[in-house]
Amino acid sequence: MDVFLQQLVNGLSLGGIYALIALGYTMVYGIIELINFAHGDVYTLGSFFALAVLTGLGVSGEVHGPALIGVVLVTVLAAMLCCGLTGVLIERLAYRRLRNAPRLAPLITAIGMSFILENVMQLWRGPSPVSFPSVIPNPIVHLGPIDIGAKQILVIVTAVVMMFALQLFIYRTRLGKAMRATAQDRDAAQLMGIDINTTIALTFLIGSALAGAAGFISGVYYGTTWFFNGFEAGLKAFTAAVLGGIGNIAGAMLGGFLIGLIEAMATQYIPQGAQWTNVVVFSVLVLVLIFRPSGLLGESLPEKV
Amino acid sequence: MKFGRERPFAVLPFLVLPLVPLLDRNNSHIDFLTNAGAFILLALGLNIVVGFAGLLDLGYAAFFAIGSYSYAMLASQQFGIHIPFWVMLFVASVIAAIFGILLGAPTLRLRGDYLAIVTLGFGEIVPQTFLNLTQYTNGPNGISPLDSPSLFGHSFGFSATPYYEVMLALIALAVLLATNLQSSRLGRAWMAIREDELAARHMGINTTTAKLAAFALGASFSGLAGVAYAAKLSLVSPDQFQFNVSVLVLSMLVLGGMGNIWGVIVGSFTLSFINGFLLPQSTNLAHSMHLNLDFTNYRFMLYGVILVAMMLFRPEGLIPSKQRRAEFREAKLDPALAAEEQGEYTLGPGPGAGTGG
Amino acid sequence: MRLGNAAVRVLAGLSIGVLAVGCSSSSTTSQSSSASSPAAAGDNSNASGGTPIKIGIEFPLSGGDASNGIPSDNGAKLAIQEANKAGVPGGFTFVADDLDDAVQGTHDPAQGAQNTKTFISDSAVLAMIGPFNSNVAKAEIPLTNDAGLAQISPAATNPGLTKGPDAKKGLTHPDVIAFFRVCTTDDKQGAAGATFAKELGKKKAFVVDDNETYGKGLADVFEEQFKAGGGTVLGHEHLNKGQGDFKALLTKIKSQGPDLVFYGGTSVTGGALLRKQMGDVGMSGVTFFGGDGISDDNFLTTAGSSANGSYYTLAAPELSKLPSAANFIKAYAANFKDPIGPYSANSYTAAKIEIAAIEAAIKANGNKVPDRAAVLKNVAATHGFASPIGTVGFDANGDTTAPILSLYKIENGKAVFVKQVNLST
Amino acid sequence: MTPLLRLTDVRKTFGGLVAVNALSFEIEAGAIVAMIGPNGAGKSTVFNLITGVYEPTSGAIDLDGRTICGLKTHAIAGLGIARTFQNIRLFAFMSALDNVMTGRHSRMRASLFDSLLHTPAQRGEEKRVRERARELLRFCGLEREADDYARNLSYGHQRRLEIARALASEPKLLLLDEPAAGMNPREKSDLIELIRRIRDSGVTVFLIEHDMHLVMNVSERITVLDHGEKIAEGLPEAVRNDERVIEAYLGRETPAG
Repeated sequence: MDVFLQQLVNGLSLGGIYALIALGYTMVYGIIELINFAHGDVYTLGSFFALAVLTGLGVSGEVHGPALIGVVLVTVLAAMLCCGLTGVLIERLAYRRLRNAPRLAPLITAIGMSFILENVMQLWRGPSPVSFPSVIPNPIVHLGPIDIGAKQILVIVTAVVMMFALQLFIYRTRLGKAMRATAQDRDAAQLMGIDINTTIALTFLIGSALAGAAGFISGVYYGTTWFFNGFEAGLKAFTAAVLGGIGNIAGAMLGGFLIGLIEAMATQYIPQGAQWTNVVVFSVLVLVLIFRPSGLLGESLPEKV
Repeated sequence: MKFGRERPFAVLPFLVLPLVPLLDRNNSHIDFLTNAGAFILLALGLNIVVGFAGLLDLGYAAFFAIGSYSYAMLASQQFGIHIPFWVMLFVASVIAAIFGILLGAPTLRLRGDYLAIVTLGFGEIVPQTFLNLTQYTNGPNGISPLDSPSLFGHSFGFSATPYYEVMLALIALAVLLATNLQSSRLGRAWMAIREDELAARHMGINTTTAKLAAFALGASFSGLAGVAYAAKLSLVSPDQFQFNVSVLVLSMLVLGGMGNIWGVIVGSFTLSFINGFLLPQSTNLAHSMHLNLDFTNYRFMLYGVILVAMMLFRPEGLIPSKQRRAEFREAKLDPALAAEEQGEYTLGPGPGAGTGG
Repeated sequence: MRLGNAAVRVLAGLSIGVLAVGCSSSSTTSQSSSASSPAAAGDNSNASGGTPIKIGIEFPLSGGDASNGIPSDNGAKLAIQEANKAGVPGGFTFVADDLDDAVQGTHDPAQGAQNTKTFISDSAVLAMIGPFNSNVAKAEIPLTNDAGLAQISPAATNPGLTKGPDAKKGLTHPDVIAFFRVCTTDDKQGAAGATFAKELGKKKAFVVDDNETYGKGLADVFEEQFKAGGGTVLGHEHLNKGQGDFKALLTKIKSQGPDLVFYGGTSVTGGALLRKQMGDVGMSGVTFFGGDGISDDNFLTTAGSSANGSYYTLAAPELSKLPSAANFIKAYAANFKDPIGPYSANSYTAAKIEIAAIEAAIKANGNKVPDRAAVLKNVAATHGFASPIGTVGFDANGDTTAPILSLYKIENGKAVFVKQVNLST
Repeated sequence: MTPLLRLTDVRKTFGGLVAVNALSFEIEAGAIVAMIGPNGAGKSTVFNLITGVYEPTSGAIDLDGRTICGLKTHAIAGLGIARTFQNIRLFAFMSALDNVMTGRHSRMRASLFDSLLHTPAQRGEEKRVRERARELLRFCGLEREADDYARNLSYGHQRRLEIARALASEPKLLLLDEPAAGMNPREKSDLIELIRRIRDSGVTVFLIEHDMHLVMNVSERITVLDHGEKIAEGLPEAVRNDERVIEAYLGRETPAG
């Protein structure tokens, strides 16, 4: 039982990272029905941006006291901004022209962008994992039989907070309403005076900024980053988004946590489970798509026939 | 497609190319051409799925793996089974086709981009499973050596030439079959599905069966390529079949022109040439000039740039099929069509493409 | 029109393209190939003004694995430079022909096999050095065996390459082996690891590997030997490629209460992160033990302070403790910017052995280019060969007769030499 | 005698919305029958129910006395029901000839292996189908457009091509969904003549149309639908004077004429 609870914590903190990435996936899919394949790589890019900022600030280890808040804020905001702009740039360069092209054309460019980003990062920071300063102290909290690191709590809390913030943004602000309108019916939204290009760019800005935040958090959490991280993390985050119901903000978070839990539990309870986690996760993806393509939280977008 | 008149021209390369080993005695060149041939075979197979039927398959390397592993398990010391190479060509293509159907049957009703992701997932599962099932596959070590094919009692050995000739023959077969398919009842059905799935159903086309056929045939080509490639290399290992192989083959299609058999061949050869020849040679040149440049490191950048640039500027490929060019060009220019294009997710144009309004 | 014109254009293009490939490629290699065809070499051998004899070198030279490949490549090149400086019998010149087996930053068996075939088809290549990695060697051994091309690996440590029931399966010439190595094999390394672990007083080990040829082979031997020595192995898990979060796995391991975690694999494939995260799940007190795969900087930088207290074995002697290596270390530093690697000296030694074998064969052939068989025979007969890594020779399987292993402990972010054993029998 | 098509108490709901309710009618073989009704009356839904795009929520649809409820669209097409679409759905980037040949799909026998190997049987069939397709193009007045992409045809020609494509399957019943929409008077009179020739060739025609002139001119029986329910049925003359029909139309806008 103790082990189960501990794995619950492990799964949730792993899932928190997926959830943060999945939020961006689901937003973009929700609005232009594009699987932004490069999103996972924007997440990795976020960790590299954050690393560059930390290096610039001269941070190489843990930071304490008020300086910690300053360092974290500066780094996160810088990573979010850089990633957000990268996302907007990607949309502008690779997707916008294809908005009316045959459905899968932008998916193919998305895969292309993913490869380009990966290669750029490889050329930038080399092909091996790069170590990342731990920045945030990681005292272990003992909750009965379970150990929770401060960073694990940070990951989980960030994912939940971001989810609620995003929900509020989308349902409570004018820009959010514009996004929803665009998602529902692009032409009608345009007729109502919504600037479609700006709205879609905004979606990419926010989604990619979230990936940037996730990149920083994962760098701090794992103490390392690697140019190829985004491929698998992105794929799993997409699985999470599909599991939760793509286009659904809460679903993305739920899906992220579930995928994290599935991985942790598969590791624990399948004999020699560690080597099967990917197979299990991708099997879940296949099964969900076959049996419940609309995902757990159903579908939030009207079917466009 | 009226192919009859052009057939003599289509036959020409298959008369000339077998003579290449006589002209170029360098084994590594022939070896390179043989590998390029394996990818042409893969590209021709994927073209059936993506180009003809308009289904995006991102896990195509899985079928390549299944073909290769079939040969490795049934024609080596691994289990002491030694089925002849020629029989295995057939057996492995059938096995691959069966897996194609197993994967396709439950997933083909999914929307196109979901299908792409399911196939991607499958592409991740298959090599990982081959890696994990150590007791059957030797896990990371892979299976090696594999039986060398033989013809009339002569073993192929390590010279690339016989593999090259076999590869040419397989490509010729694949081109013939693909051309036949294109101008047949099934080929028209695929085209119709790509253009307007609902209307296709009203023509009495069982879209599920037709798509399954595309999946199975595409997979079987890949199985053939897998056997030939594994036999030539005398080795399979799970890391030969990663996602980037699927993307590489897709890039070949996008570069050459989806749906056009000759375009696909040219696209495939071009990329293999760049990959296997141009980049390493440029790197060698750079090294000989004491420049610390490794062009092979830019390989994946190249795939990426091809995918993006082609889709943006020449989506029909370098050598397009006439139909595909029209689809991409005119569909993009027609705002009325764009508005209608909401519900369908194939690689073809959306419903009612261009005819409404 | 239809397909017609397009098809014709394509075909024309294709055939021209292929011809162009044929022509251009034959022209690019014409300098070397004219010299390399056996007839030409035979004719020129008397007037041999620096006729090149090639030694094929095959390592991962790009990407993440380059940090392994390049120092080894340099070692071999150093030996070749020295040989040319000293003068080759018959007036020949040795040429290092090095090829890269890394694809996208990682060693690749298919690429290795390809490179090997390139060497085999170039008759100027009389011997080959490499590869670095065992799975690459696995793909290459049948090829060099068939061609009778002597191949010495400085670092491929998987025992199954030369020993065991599968080693000779499917070789064209199972009786005339062509693959040799100057490194100590993982069965010795794994066994030494198990012995060292016991000496450290460890009784309950949990084994993890990266599911690659090297790592899994090492881990399997460790498990077997540790058990044979009376220890308990609580479990054996394999990592997924590209995985970064090992907390779930470590929680599972922790729940079984091991006093040692043995890791078979490299730092990059998970070793460094595994060690780092042991601290996160409250396992920093458990000893982490690995093979030479974690003997690199990446382990130290990625695992950071958590790396301290880890042990690893190296399937090579500690050079600084070997008087015979002093000159080599000096010469290396004088010639190359890249830092010396754990297998640089092995690679240097491999090249030395091949050079000696070729030179002897040249002399035996009346100062003409010898054939590969003569070179192979000389390599196989190597014994008592003085080298920076001590006196080496090959046994009947092609393995070194002087398997030397060293043990290191990481203290204060640095690898500290602990002890060395020679397992020669 | 069994009617060719019989709908019995058919009901179709989408969520809470009732699209078609308690609809029953019969079509005799060899007839030209029309269905009219204001916009949104559920006419196209009826076509979609007959062709298996939707399954009825309740009720029965029989073709030649055998139920076709629950069959897939392609199977229903195979049984002899062909249709055209309200917003033309041609295979835009296939030639007119290929469109018609595709329409022939369900009457062709070539198997996967025939298609792969181009067996003599397959080649013979292709040849016959191609000839038949050319005949049909001629029948619909499109012989000169055979090699053009469908999308490059004029609007009227596209409408006719849809008909040719539908006829290629040798249907018993042809469903025409607003075949005259967007046509000029000249094209309309040609269409009337074409519909009659189709019926004379032995195909039963069932059409949805807004153009009252065309409907009254060509149809032998008319069914009127409003709010998913049948409000009148009978000969054109009777329907024209039916009070409920007039009310249904006048209550809203007058149908385009």
